[in-house]
Amino acid sequence: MLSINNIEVIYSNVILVLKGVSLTMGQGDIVALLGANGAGKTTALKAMSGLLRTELGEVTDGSIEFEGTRIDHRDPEEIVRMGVVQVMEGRPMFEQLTVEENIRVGAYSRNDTAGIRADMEEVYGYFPTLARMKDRVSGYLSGGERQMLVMGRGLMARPKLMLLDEPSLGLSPALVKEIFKIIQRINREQDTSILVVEQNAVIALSISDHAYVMENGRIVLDGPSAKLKENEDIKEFYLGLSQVGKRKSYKDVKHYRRRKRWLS
Amino acid sequence: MGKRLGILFTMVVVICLSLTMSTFGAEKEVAYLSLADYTGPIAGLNVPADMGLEDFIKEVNAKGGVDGVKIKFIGIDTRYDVARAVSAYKRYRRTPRLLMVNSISTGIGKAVARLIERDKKAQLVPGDGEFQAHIGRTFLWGPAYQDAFAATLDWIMDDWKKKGKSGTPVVGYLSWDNPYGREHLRGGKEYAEKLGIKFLPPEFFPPGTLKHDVYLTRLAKAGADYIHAGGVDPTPTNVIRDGHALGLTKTIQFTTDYWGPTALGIGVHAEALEGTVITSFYERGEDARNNPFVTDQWKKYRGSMDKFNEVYGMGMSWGMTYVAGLKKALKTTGYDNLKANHMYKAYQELTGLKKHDIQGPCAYSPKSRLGSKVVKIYRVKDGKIVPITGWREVPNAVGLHTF
Amino acid sequence: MSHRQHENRPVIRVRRLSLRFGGLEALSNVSVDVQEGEILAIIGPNGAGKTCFLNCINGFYHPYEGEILYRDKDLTRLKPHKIAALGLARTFQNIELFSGLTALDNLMSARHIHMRHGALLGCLFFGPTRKEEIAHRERVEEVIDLLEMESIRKKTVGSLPYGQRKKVDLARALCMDPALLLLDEPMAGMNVEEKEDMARFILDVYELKKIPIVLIEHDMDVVMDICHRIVVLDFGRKLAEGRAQDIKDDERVIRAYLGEA
Amino acid sequence: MRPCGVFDKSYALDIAIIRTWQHWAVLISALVFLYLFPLFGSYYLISFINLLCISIIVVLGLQIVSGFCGQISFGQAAFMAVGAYTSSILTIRYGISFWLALPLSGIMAGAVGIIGGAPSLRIKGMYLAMATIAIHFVVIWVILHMEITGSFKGLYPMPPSIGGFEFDTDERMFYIIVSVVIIMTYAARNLMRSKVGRAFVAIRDNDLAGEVMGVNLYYYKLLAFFISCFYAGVAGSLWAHLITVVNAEQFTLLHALEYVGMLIIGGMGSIPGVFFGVLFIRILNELVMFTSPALAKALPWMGSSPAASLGLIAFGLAMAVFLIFEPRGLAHRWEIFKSSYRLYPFAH
Amino acid sequence: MIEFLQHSITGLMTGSLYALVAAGIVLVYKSTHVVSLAHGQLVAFGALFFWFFLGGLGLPFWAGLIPAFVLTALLGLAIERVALRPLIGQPLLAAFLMTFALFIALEGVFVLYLKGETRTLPHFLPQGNLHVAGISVPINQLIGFCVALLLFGLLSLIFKHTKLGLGMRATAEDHRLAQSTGIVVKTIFSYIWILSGIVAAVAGIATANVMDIYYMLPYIGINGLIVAICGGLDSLAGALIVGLLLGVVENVGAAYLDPLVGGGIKDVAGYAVLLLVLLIRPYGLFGLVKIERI
Repeated sequence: MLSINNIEVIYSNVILVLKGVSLTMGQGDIVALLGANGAGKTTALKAMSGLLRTELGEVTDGSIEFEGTRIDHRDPEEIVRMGVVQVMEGRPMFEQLTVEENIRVGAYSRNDTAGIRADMEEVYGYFPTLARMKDRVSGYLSGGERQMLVMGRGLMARPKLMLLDEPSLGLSPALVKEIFKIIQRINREQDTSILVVEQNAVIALSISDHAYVMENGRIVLDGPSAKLKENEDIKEFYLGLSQVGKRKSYKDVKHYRRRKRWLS
Repeated sequence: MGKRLGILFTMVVVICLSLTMSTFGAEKEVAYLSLADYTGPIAGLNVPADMGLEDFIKEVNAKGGVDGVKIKFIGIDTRYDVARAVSAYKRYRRTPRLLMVNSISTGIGKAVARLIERDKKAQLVPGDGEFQAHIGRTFLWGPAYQDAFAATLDWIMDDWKKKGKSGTPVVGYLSWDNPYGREHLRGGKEYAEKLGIKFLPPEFFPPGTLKHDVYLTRLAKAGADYIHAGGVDPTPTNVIRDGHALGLTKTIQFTTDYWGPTALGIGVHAEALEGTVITSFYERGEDARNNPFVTDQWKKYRGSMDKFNEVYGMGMSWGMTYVAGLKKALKTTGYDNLKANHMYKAYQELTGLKKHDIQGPCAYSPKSRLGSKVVKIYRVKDGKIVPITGWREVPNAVGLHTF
Repeated sequence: MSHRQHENRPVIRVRRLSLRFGGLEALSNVSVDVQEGEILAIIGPNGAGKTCFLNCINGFYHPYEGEILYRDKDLTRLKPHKIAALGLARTFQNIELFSGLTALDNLMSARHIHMRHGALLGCLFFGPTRKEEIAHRERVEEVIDLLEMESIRKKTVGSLPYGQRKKVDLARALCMDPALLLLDEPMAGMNVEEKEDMARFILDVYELKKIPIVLIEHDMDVVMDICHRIVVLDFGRKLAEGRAQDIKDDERVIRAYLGEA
Repeated sequence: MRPCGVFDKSYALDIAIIRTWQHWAVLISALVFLYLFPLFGSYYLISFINLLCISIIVVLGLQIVSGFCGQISFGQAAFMAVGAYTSSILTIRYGISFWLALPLSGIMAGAVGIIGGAPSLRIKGMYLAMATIAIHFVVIWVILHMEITGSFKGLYPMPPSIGGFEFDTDERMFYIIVSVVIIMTYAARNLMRSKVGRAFVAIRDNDLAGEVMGVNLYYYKLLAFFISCFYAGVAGSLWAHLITVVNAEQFTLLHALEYVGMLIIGGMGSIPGVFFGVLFIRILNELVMFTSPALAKALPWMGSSPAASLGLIAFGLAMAVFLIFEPRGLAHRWEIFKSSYRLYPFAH
Repeated sequence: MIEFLQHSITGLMTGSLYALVAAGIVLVYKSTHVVSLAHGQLVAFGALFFWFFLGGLGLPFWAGLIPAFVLTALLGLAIERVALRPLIGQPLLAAFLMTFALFIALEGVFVLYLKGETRTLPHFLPQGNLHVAGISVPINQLIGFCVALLLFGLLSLIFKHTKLGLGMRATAEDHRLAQSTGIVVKTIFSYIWILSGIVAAVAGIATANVMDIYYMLPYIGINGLIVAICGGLDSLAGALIVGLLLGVVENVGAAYLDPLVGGGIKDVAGYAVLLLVLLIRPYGLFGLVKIERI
C-alpha cells in the first residue's frame, strides 16, 4: 500500500539528508525502521506525512506512493485525509486544550459526527487512562499518558497507515511494554498498517513483521524481523549482544573498539 | 531569490534617481521649502493650505514667474516629526536660491530656527509668540497665538457686557498636551488676568483622545461661562460635540482659535457646533466663499466648490507674501546674487502689503514678525460660518509674558 | 572498573524534600545522600519526580519543605547561578544548548564562573582579558579532546545532529570543572552503539576527575552496569534505594517500574 | 573575512578579528578615506552620514539588548531622549564640558535603562516589548512634565568646543561622531566575544541553561539594558549637540519602531547587520523624502501631499517586500556571501 | 459619588471601543502568534468603507454595513495572503515588523484618500441621552457598548463550541502539530484574518461614531494593543475586561489626577496600568501561563 522509491531529501537547498531510500509496506503490516541518530529516520517519516515542507525540506528525487497515488508533493493536511497519520516524536500536544479536545482535534479532517463519537469511545477503550482524565488540561499529563494521548489522537483520523516516531523514548520499561501491546492490538483490530521508528530494537523487532535499518541517509539492511534478529551485526550494534549471545556490559567498553560502518 | 531582490532594488534606486535628476532645470528659479505635515495629526490643516500655495505658485509660473524668475515649490512630508524635519532641512538647505522655509508645527519651527539663524536664511512658522518676543529670522503666518487668544478674550468681555451680566466671566481653556497647546497661555494668561477674567486651571489632553467629557465637566463644574477649545480641527469639533452631548452648549459659550472648525467640517455636527465662536486671522466660511480671488483659483485647479476649504486661501496668502518679497529682493539684488538673507530683509519691508482681504495687511517690519495684526470673529450660524465683527486689531499679549 | 569502597562521606544530603505544583505533589518526603566518589542512578517511571529532584538540587525549584545540603552548605533557597558557582554542573533531558552559538562558544560559556573580567574590560579585549580568554580556551580544548569533538568545534550547535548535541551538552557541563555532575537522561534516544560511547565518556570522566555523578536513566542495562547505587522514585516518593542487584529483585520496583520479565 | 587556506596556528590568532595583512590594509585605507571625507564630500552626504552614525550607535545598543540578549526593547528612542536631555542640562545648567557630558549622559541613560529594564526580570518576549513601549511613553511624559528639562519648551544646547574651536557645523561634528561610532563599534564587537557577550547570548538562547552555567540572569539582563541604554544615551548626546535643540517631540514611538526595524532588517545578533539595517532604512527614508517632491514636480497634476502619501506607501511596501525576500535580515545574506567567498573557487 | 459613577460610565463606553479594537488583535495573536500593529489600519479602513457606503453613496444602514464588513474582511484576508503567508516559519519578529510596514503603507493609502479632510459618519443611530439617576449616557454609545458585549459573547461561543473554533485553538498552540492532525493551518489563518477584519470593521464603525474619521483614527490600534497585552494576548475575556477597565482608569484618572500633576494623565494612564499589570502578572491578567517543563 505504501511504496517509497529511491527518494532524496534536501533541507534548505543545501543539506542532503536522504540519499536514496526505498521502502515498501503491505496492508496490515507492522514495519520497524531502525537506525542511529541522525540516520534520517525521522526525515523519512516526515517525507511520507508531508511535514517536511514546513521545515524547508524537499523531496528532490524519487517518489512516494500511497495506495497508488503520489503523495510526495502534497500538503500534510491532504495526506492526513488520505489516511496517513504521523505521530510525532516528543509527544507534542495541544497543551492548553483538554484531553478530550485533543482527541477531537484528531478527527478534524472528518465530518461524520456519529462515526467520530463511536471512534472516541473506541479510543477510550484502548486507553482507559485517558477516559478518566478527559477534562484535564493536557499540559499536565505525564510522559506515558502523553504517549497514549498522541496515539489516541492519531487514531481519531481513522488512519490506514500510522507512522509512529519513537513511541518508547524516555518511558519506563513497563510502560514501553504496555504501549507496544496496544500498538499490536490496534494493528490487529483496526487493520491499521504501522510504521514504527525505534531506538529500542529489541522490542521493535519483537512486534514487527519486517524491519529496515538506516544509516547516513540510506537503507543498509532489511528483511523479516525474525531473520534480522539473528543477524550478527544487528545483534552486536542494535541489540547489544556480543557474539556468544550474551549481553556485553557497558562497563567493559574499551577505549578503542570495533565500529561498524556499512560501505555503500 | 537574492538576484531578484537585487534587480528590484536597483530598479527602485534608478527610478528614484531619474526622478530626482529631472528636477534640475536650466531656468531662473528660486525655491520655497515647505516642511509640512501631510500625513500626521495636523494634515487636515496643512494639506489644503499647501494646495492653495502650490496652485498659486503654478499660476504665477504660468504667467511667466516673478520678473522672469520661476518659483520652485518643494513640499516635504515631515509627519509632525522634528527629526525628519531637521534632516530634510539639512538635505535641502544648499538648494540654490532657497529663499524661504515654512516649518509647520511648533516643535519643528523651534528646532529649525537655530539652523536658520546659523545659515542666515528665513523661516515661516504658524504662530509661536516666542519669535515675536525674540526677533530673529522667523516670521509668523498671522498674529501670534497668544495675541489672537487675547482678541478672543476681548470679544468675551464684550459679549459678557452685551449680555448684561455682572461680575467677571469665568473662562476655561482646553487644548492639546504639546508645545502648541501651551503656547497660547504664554501671554494669553497674563492678558486674561489683566482684563480681570477669572481664568480656570487649563486642561490638557493628548491629540487623538476619544472623549473629552472629563475635562468639560470639570470646567463646567468650576463655573466656566466660556470654554476655549484648542487643537487643530477636528479636535475642537469633537470637543464641542462632546460638550453638546453633555448639554453644556446651552449654558457655555465655546470659542476656538484659528485652527477651529472649517465650513467643510461642520457638516454633520452643525447642530452641536451652532453658536461656536472662531477667532481667525484669515477669511473663513461665507467670507472666503465670497472672495472671488480665492474661489476663482479653487475652481480653476480643484473644480467644484463642494469641497472648498477656506484654509486654501491662507496658503495663497503665503504665496502673495513670497511673491512680494521676491520682487523686492530682486529689485535690490538681482537674480544672480540672490540669497535668503535678501529675502529676510525684503520680508521686513512688506509692512502694509494687502492680501486680497484673505488676511489683514501684512505686519512684517524690523520690529514685528507678525503676518498680520487683525482678526475677525466668526460664529457658526445655521451650519454656516458667518462673521460677527469686522477685522479688529489684536492686543499685544506676547509682550506681557517674560520669555 | 573495580568496585570501589565508598567512604561514608555524603557530598549532598537531601532531607525530607517536598515539592508541590498547585495541588500536585511532585515530591514528597524524599531523602537521598550522594556519597563521595560514587555514581548514583535515579530511576523511576515517567512523572515520578526524577527531573524535579534534579531541578531542586540545582535551584530551579525551591521545595516547600526539607533541605538540601552540599558539603554543609544549604542550597535550598539559593538561585541556580549561585549553585552553579559552587561547582554543581548538570545536563538536560531535552538538551538545552545555546543554539545560536558554536559548539566552542557553548563550551566557553561554561567557563563563565571561572572568568574574572567584566563588561568594561571585555570592551577593550586587550592584555589581561585576551590572556584570560586564551587560558580558558586551552582548558576547553582539553574537554574537546576528551570527548572527541574537534570536528564540530566551530559548528553552530543548532545544526548538529541529536547525538552530537547530547555530547556538547555533556562537554559543556564538564567545562565548568564541576565538583558534582548531574546527568539527566544522557542516553535517551540513543542506540546501543551511541550508548556505549556515552557510557565510556561518563566512566572516563569519573575515572579522571573522581567526582560524584548523579544519573537519571531509563535504560536498566546501563544503570545496572555503571552505577554504584540506585534510588527508585515513584509518584514523588522514594520507593527503594540500594545496590543494583538488590533493586533488580525488589518486588515493589518490579511492580511499579520494571514490569514482569 | 578570510580567504580559503588561511589557518590559525594559535588560539590568539583564532580569536583575532583582523587576521591578515590584507585586512589591515583595507582597514587603514578605509579609515583614512573616512577621515578625509569632509574635505571632498558634499555637505548633504556629510550630514547624512552624521545622522546615519547616530542611528548606528542607537541600533548597536539595541543589538546588544535585543539581538544578543534577546530582550526586545521599544524604548530606545526614549533612552536616547534621556541622553540628549542629560547632556543638554549638564552643559547648559551646570556648565559641564561636552566631553564630560557625553559619557555622563550615557551613564544617566543607562541608569534609567536599568529601571526601564527591570520588567525584563519577570516578563519575556512580546509582553516585554509592550512593557518597553509603556516605558517609552512614561519617560517622555516625565520629561515633558519636569521643570529642569524645559518642559514643553525644550532646551538649546551649544555645539561642543575644544580650546575655542567650535564644532558648530556638520563637517566638524562629523569627526566627533565618526570617532565615537568607531570606538563604540569596536567595544561592542569585543564585548560580544568576551565573557559578557556569551552570557548575553546564553540568556537569549536558553536562559535556564544559562543559569545552570552560573550566569546571574538578573545581573546580566540589567547589564544588557544598561549597556544598550548607554549607547542610546551617547547617541542622544551627540544628536543634541549636533542640532542644538532638544525637544521631546524629537523622540517618538515611531522612531523606536524604526530602530527595531533597522535591527530586524539588518539581522538580529550581528554587528555588521546593524550597519546594513541602518543604511537600508535611512536610505529608503531619504529616497522617499527625495522622491516625493520630485514626483510632485514630474507629475504636476498630483500635488505635494498625494506624492507624500505615495512616498509613505512606497516606504511601507519596500519594507514589506524586503521582509518577504529576506526575513532573516541582511546579515544572513552577508554570512552566506562570506562563506562562499572563503571557499572560492570551490563550490560547496 | 454620582460624579464618580458618571466618569466611570463614560469610561466604560470608551473602554468598550478599546475592547473591540483589542479583540481583533487577540484573535490574530491567538492563532498566528503575530502581534499585529496593522490592526489600527484595519479599524480605520472599516470605518472608512462604512462611511463610503453610508455617507458617500447614501445607502441605508444595512446596505452600508454589509459591504463594509465584506471589504474589511477582504482587506484582512489580503494582508494574510500577500504579506504574512510568505513569512510562515520565519522569525516572529519579522512578521511583527511586517505588520509595521503594512501600517505605514496603509496609512499612506488612508491619507491619500482623505486628502487632508475629515469624514463624519451621518447619524445612523438614535441620538440623545438616557438619564438614569442623575447619570446621562448617550444612547448611540450605549448601543455600541451592547454591540461590543454581544460580539464578545459570539466570539467566545465560536471558539468554545464550533469545530472551526477548535481548529483555531489547536492552531494557536502549535502550527506543525495542527497540520499533522489534518487541520489546514493556512485556511485557519485566512479565517482568522477575515474574522479579525469583521471585528475591526465593527470597532471602526463604533469608534468613528464617537471620533470622526481622520488621521488619528488608526492610532487607536495602540490603545487596542495595550488592552490586548494587559488582558493576556490570547484571552478574549481579558480583552473585554481590561478594555473596559482601561477606559474607566483613563477617564477617572483624568478626572481626579490631572489637576494634581498638570494634565495629560490620559496619555500615560494606560501605560502605567500596562506596566503594573505586567509586573504582577507577566502573561497579562487573563493570559495563559505557559506550561514550562524543564
